[in-house]
Amino acid sequence: MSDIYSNPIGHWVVIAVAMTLLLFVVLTATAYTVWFERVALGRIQRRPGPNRVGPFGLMQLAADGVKLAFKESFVPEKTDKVLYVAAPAIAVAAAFLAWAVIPIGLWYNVQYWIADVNVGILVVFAVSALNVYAIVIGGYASNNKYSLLGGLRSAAQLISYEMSLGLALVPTFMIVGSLRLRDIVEYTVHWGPYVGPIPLIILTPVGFIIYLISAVAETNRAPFDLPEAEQELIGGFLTEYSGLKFVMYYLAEYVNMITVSALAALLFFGGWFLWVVPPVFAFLLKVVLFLFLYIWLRGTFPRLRYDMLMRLGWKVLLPLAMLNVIVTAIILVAVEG
Amino acid sequence: MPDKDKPPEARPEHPTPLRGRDEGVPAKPEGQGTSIAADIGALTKGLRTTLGEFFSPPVTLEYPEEKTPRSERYRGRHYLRRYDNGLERCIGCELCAAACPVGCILVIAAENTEENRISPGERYAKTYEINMLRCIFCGYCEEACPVQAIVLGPEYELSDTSREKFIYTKEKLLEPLPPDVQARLDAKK
Amino acid sequence: MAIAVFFVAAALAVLGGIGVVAFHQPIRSVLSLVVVMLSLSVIFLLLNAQFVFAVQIIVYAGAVMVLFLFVIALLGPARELGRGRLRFQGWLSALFVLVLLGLMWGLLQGVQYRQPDKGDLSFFGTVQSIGVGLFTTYLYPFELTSILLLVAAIGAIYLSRKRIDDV
Amino acid sequence: MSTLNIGGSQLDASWFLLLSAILFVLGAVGVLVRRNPLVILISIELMLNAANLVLVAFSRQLVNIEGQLFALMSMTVAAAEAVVGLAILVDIFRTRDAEDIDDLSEMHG
Repeated sequence: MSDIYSNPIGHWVVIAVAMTLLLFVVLTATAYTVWFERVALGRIQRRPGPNRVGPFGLMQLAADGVKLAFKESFVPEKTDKVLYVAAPAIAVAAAFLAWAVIPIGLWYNVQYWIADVNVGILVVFAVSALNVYAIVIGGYASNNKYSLLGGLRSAAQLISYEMSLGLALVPTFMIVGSLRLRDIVEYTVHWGPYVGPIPLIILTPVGFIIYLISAVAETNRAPFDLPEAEQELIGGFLTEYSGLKFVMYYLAEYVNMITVSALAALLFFGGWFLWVVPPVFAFLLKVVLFLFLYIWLRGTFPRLRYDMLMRLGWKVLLPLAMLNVIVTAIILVAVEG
Repeated sequence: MPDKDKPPEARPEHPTPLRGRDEGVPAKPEGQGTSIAADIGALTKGLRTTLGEFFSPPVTLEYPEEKTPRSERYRGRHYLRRYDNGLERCIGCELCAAACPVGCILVIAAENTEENRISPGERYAKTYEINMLRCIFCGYCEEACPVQAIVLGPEYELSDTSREKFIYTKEKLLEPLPPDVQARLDAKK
Repeated sequence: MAIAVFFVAAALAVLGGIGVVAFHQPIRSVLSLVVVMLSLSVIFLLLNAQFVFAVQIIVYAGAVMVLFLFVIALLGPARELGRGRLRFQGWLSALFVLVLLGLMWGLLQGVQYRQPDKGDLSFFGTVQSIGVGLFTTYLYPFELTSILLLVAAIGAIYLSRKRIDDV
Repeated sequence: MSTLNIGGSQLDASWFLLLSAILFVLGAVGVLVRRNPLVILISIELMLNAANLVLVAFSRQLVNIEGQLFALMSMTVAAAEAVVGLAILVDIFRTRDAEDIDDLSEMHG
């Protein structure tokens, strides 16, 4: 299987097919993530959730999608028309681009699809950094006070939490010695009789907790969903968006959620390794568990106030992440000499 | 003493004074005030609670299929009753229209004749209309009626597609009662 | 393939550069510069500079330009007034552009390339090689830049603080 | 002229330098022509980017990591410059009613 990638023509064929397939897989996964969220959130509130369209409400998203797609696609007066239309497109592009480097552990020898670059995780960060543009430009171009405030809030939030997110992963890189996502998953330890991959959360538990909190903040999810806070900002940067443009933002949010869950599974939970479970199912299982954690958090915690959010990011998570890097470095030097 | 002569301090305070930041928040118990362990404990308690709820059965009813039972005395749409021999109970006295607080009942009475006997009394209701858009379902008409001609039934799903359809005419009101209401009224006799 | 990628990216970069100068709203200028940066990052990737590519997007496009956006959003959409107090500046700059371009073209014609050092291209430009460079030979300038950043942060906080007397 | 072997295809190193020259000149024009101080700052960033491209291109040409390291340093400098420059701008716009840099000239002569 691996020589498919080394053959120049086969390489491009694989990439073209993988891109198309991945687009549909991620789209479908997103649709069912939305379904999963609505059902799980419903169960947390002791109600059944959507169960009308199709068996168990599984076709709900198709119905919603059709409804939103047939809405009138209008641009409000006095907006910056070009930017208003471009912003949701940036959101979707940024959300999907990250999947170029995420190895999804398809089968035993095909662990990556599109690209296996040696700065993989940096590419994910780079692409997710572009998310800020979608939100800020959307808020700015809407020419609406609430949109602008939502956009600015989210820009501040994303920039502050991106630092903790990046620093939380540095210990992982230091232990593994590579930024390639495949290397991180396949990191092998020789512990006495045991030789093989381990979930790296054992080695970097603090990093995982910081990653978890920052990732929730980074994807603008509850309890850090200040940019869209309905109660105070009537939907934030989304206020003026409707129809397909709204769908694009919505899609981007859920794709980002899946991306972050997939990264957590890859970086801290051994990716596609799970006993005898076939790789792709093991990977899926871990991602779904993380998605459930997301929903669980959303169903449990109230939204943070803005100053609390900033305090948590700058005064707790960032110093903790730095300390984590330093301590890990010291331990590494002590162990490896 | 006129109100304006009162000193402002003597005025009653606002019943719920506006709260400032952290004001009115119950004080944390001593000993476990700000420790991180207590905070994490609180967070995990919240997570445990929601997880418990997740695994307990839903408490909601799936409305169009399942409905909550109505009380016996529920006041829904109106019915006009008949005697067992088929005569209408309504004698066109217009007491219901007089009792109605919103004036949604229109009764136009006519004399009964020997050839055309509709109700046992002297007169009967030639026209009996209820504007359901105005009706507040207070049930005063039922109480006012001397012959128990009008009753309020259990139906509450009264939506329709045009305003005209909400003027319930006599034909519609004379529809037979739901059996359980009929049984209840029979038992009262 | 690489040639096509280069020329597409270069064309985008030049278009973005023109956009920076030509757009009237500052926000469009900022976004044009973002386009330039993204195109340049692709070119960096072509040049075996993976780490510089990532830093270009994360730091430059993701943080510095967002700061610009932030300031524009804060100050509101200011449009430039076409007032002609210094109209001759336009002509002067055209002259300057021509001279500068000519000069650079001349330089490019006469460029002599030195023979490259021996180097392993598979290791070149990776994060490891950058790290080794930064923390051994170039530790001093690296530390200097960190101090520069600290000074800049303190300066920015000092400049943008809320003055008590004029609020 | 020297060619670079990039991904199996030959690309002349001068192309990178030419692109960089064009971007640099565009940035310089922006600084000279535009009156909005924000856009002037943006143009300076454009010039810095052009310089970075030269650094990275020569780094690849000579297979020497120093060029990339210097490009990273210049990014840091650019970030610092942008932060301080924007802070000054915000301060100016807050304290004075200025539309563009012409309003900020203190000397009348």
